[in-house]
Amino acid sequence: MDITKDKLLEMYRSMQRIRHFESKIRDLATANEIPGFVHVSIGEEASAAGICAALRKTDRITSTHRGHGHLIAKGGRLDKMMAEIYGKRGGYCKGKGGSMHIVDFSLGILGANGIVGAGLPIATGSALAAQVAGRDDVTACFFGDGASNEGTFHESLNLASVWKLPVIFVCENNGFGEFTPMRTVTSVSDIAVRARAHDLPGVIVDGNDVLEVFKVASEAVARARAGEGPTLIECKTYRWEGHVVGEAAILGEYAYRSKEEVDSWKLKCPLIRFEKWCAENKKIDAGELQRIVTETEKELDEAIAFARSSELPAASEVTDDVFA
Amino acid sequence: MDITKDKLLEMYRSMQRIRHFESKIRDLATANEIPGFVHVSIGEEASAAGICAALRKTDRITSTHRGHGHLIAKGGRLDKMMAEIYGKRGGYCKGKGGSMHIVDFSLGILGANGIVGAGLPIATGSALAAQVAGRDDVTACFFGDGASNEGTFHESLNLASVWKLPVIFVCENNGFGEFTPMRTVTSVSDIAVRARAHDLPGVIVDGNDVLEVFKVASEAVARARAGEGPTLIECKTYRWEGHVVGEAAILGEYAYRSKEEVDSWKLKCPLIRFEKWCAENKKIDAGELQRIVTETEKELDEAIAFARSSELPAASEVTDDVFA
Amino acid sequence: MPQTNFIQAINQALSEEMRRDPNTFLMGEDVVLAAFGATKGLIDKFGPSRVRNTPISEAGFVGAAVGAAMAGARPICEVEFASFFYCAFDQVCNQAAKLRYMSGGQASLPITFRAVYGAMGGAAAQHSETVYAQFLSVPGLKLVVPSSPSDMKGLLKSAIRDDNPVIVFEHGALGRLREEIPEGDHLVPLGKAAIKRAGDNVTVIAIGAMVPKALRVADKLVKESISVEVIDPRTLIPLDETALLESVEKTNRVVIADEGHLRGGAAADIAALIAEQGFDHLDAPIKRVTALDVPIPFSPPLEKAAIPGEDRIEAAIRDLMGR
Amino acid sequence: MPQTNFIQAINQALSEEMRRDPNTFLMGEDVVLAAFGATKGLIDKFGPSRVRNTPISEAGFVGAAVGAAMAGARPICEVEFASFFYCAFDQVCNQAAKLRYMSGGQASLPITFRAVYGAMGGAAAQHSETVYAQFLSVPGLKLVVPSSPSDMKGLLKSAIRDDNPVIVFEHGALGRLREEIPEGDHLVPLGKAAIKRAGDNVTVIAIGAMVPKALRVADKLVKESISVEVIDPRTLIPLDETALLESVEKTNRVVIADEGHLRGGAAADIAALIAEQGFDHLDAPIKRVTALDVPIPFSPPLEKAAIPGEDRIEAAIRDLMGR
Ligand SMILES: Cc1ncc(C[n+]2csc(CCOP(=O)(O)OP(=O)(O)O)c2C)c(N)n1
Ligand SMILES: Cc1ncc(C[n+]2csc(CCOP(=O)(O)OP(=O)(O)O)c2C)c(N)n1
Ligand SMILES: [Mg+2]
Ligand SMILES: [Mg+2]
Repeated sequence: MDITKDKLLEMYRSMQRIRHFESKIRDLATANEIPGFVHVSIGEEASAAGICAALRKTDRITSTHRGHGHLIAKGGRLDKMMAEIYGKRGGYCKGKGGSMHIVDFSLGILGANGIVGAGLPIATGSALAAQVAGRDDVTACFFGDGASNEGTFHESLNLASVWKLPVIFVCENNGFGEFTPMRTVTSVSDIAVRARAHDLPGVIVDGNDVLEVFKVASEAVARARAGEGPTLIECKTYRWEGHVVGEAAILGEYAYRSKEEVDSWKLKCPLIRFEKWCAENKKIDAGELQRIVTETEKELDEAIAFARSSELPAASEVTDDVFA
Repeated sequence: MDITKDKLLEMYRSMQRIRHFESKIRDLATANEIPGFVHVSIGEEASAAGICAALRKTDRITSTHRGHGHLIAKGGRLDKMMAEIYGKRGGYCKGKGGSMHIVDFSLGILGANGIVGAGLPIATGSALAAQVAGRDDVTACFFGDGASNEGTFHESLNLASVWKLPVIFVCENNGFGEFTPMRTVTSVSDIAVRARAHDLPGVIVDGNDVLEVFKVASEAVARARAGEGPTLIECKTYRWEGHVVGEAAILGEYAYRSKEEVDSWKLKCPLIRFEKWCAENKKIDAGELQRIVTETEKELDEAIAFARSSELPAASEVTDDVFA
Repeated sequence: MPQTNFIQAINQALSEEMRRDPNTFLMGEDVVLAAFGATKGLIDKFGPSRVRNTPISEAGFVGAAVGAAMAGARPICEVEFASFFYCAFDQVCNQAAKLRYMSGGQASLPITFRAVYGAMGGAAAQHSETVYAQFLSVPGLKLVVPSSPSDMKGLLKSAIRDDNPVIVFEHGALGRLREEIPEGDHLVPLGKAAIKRAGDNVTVIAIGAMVPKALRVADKLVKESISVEVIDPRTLIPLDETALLESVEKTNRVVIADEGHLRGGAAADIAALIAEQGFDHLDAPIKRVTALDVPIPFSPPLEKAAIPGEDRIEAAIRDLMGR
Repeated sequence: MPQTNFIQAINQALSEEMRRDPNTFLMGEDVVLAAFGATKGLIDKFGPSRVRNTPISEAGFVGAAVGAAMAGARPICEVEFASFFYCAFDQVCNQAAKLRYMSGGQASLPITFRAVYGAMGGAAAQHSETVYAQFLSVPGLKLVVPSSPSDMKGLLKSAIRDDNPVIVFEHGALGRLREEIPEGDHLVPLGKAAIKRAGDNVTVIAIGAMVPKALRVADKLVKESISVEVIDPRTLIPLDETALLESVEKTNRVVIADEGHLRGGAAADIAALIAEQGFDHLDAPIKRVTALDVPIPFSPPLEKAAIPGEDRIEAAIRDLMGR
């Protein structure tokens, strides 16, 4: 599969936007400038970027509590995301949702979700709507290894398989659900194996290799769009940061995994890997990549400025938006 | 594996007791002598009898809406079951439970259950209690093909596998959930395949062959008792009657399956098959089997007499038994 | 005009609305063959893409209805017995009800849920729940509990056209009740109570299956010159507070009759409203006639004792009237 | 005596009761490392068989707690945030609550569930639910909502010893409240309300996190010679009806303060009780101070507007006193 230069640049930009955004969010939350629970996805950028690069604008995604990356990769605006996470009126949800509930319908972002496993039936239903209406839009559904132990995971895969729905189930397997290592609570070591329980293809991919993710995703999307049904893609990856920003203050550093383990994954950074690949294969020169970084820094600065200057919602707005 | 004559007789008696009981229940419900929804298991006797024959008294079972057979095979008393189904005070649950909720704690019968898929976590927990207490009791969990599409099925298998709990999951695959053919709502044709999603053995057995069921169950029970974890056993079988007694009056006869299909399964009657095997292998002579039939008829007559003569509960009893 | 029963009323509403709006589709367990009859024949009219039997996976398919609504469809989702909502509570309470608000109003979730509730004769505890009380405290849902075929048809049609998640409850023992239904596009708006019988001495606010019971009691007591007003909220959310309070203002006495439980039930919810906003009009305590606080038992005499009968409505009225 | 906070109180109760009864064991998501701190160190005391991290499978492990209880164990089952009960509603409402009754009293289900509830500062709608209202109408459950560390310890210990399914709710924003806890085997019985402050003019029935708020308001108003009685039911099921009604009999005015929603909430449940049984003692409408009927929003000023604050308790009292 030959990936166009535009696609490569798009994926790199996605990864940089995620990395920059998440790093900033971590710092802001640590400094208590942001309320609530914040989960960041540093180290997992390639799966979000690779999957979303295989989608078009009318395709849809569902996401999780750790959702910023997916939303950004699907085209989410950093300024409105940042403002939402600040709880400001200028945010995507007018401050009503926050980090775990960002939605952008115009981009097919059906939402982050605070409930583990809740996105799977929603994604399945989104694909069902496309099928009933006779449209060929595809829905990609992000979730974690932990979520694959929820019943909704299996109920969704079964339904999607029986009805041949155009949905891609993307398991970002980072080896942990909160502070619990996957191997202590999950009966299998590869989530992809579970696809067989529902007669759909299950593919394992190096989740830190954006090119591989993109290739596998493109095939799954083509299959789905052609009416051939769902695919389960397992992206093996790792989160560099804690489950939730601030956890080390409660649990201590390295309470449930070793420094060595974390460091070994930092060596597999998906961004550096991509940069190296570009250099080795002479695909994109370093200057062009650097320009993306610069642009992203600027975008992020503007997003923060936007968020800070946006107003907090007025108390009177609390009763708006319950019913249509 | 050599099966003792006592075991053979025990299994045959179980099957006869089930067949007689269920046939009578069907007739009584058709005649409106019994209130509520009644589901009978005629044609499926071998799985109940074969599995329970591999259990001992301190082992436990969970069952379903179609539970009479499992309860009988685990030693349930026909008189108290019948009285319960009549809604009488002399019934197992003093009339509070009815057909779908019969329980006998003294026999390790943790209950029929009106909620599809609800027995699986309960059985898993029962096995967990044994493990925590350091006892080697095993729990067998009956459920249908339809139930295997509930999330609780997978959540239970995963939990039992991870913790190596002493539980046997018994899927009685009769090809239908209510009036819906399994193949239209289930992504796989063998439920046993789903065991692989949770790294436990999945075995398919001819559910109308009580000897095969017993053998497979005995192995699974031995494994469980030895601390080696759960097994999923899929018994391929068929229900001769409708999903619920009285359905033909609403839907018409053969609304969702053909007469030919039903008849073909009647030829595979588990009782006749066992009788033939006894004759062919000269294991038990026909007279001895016939004596069991006669005894069962008498037991059933007495059960009905008991149920009929038992009193209805008084209105004042309605508030008893909510709290311990 | 022909007499129509509940089941037929539902079937008409579904059929008319599915014809009217091609974005609608129906899904649920056994909707094709229609265990309760309400969806019978829809498969022939609308085909297998728009009439779908689901696996027994309530969380999965209820959640799929939510996703389908977010993606522009207008699902009608049947959950057989209302007790099975328990298997999909997250999808209803934490997803369907909240996604619009959490999105700052971006999402609209036009979903109609249908389910059978209530004690229907030996269905026992796990199939006889009056589940709506547990949705009352979930902002974002609308709750509809019709008491007659005509209301059922008109309310169900309104529910399907509504852009919010609406749950329409059907009492399992009312299936045979018959009445004439107005011809044409018969719509009953959500949020309008109905005075099912006017009266002066006591207001009985009756929900669902309690309405016919209350009417029979009113019929009986009128002979003793006790004039009972029977008012049916029809939808619990939105609730026609004005109509209920006006009735109490007129009669100064109120009985609330509901098949749900006493603790935490819909009767408590309405009683609290009146105790707060109608207090000055009350001449007597607010009486509730509800199920006893026990799981609904199987045996017929126990079931009868557990759920509220006409005798208890009558006793409550007499008590308030001092007669 | 040392000051103890909520988290420590829970930890003490768990530790004491697990030591006392070898049939107890603890399970839930991340109970080993203890995200909220309450279960910290129990793994070292009781080992991995009795302190178990579960998969993220609420229906599965809550149902397993039910099965374990049926098989003779005494599980303590943690559900992190009370909103996650929605993923296991069938196991709680249709199984745990009903199995004893349906079995005619054969089964006994000694399970203690623990969960964090309430608005705790930007946790947003899906993590801030006051779920207990939805269990009120489920006969067979006991519901405990402690408002202080000492009550938490004593009630949790009683819950663990109780032979029924009991849910103990812990407000997510009360973690830092501290007080002295009596030494020794400190037990608080289920079903006894506590008069947290005696008064004559108005009764404030306050639940959970509303108790400290009500006490602060009472402190303030006493300076204006408004004497407020603050009473905490402590357990919603069983409910100490006598204590609540006696207080109303004394003061003739009542405000019910609860962080749950107005419609269908615990405040409605208690208001209905008083409107029925305490009506003759009432001089004024029953006031409820509750969350607004919206999903709990994320942004701090919105969250603050949604949940009931001291200002609203004070306003309700002043309103009743005509001041
Ligand atoms: C139903 C439910 N249960 C538990 C939680 C608490 N919780 C939030 S994130 C999380 C871990 C999820 O693990 P995984 O799915 O692997 O995603 P990751 O955090 O690793 O990205 C848990 C248990 C929740 N939000 N929802
Ligand atoms: C949670 C739930 N959903 C739906 C039902 C209604 N229902 C009762 S039995 C049944 C079919 C079950 O099929 P299966 O598990 O294959 O068992 P079988 O009836 O074939 O023995 C259904 C859908 C129920 N009781 N509980
Ligand atoms: Mg993970
Ligand atoms: Mg079946």
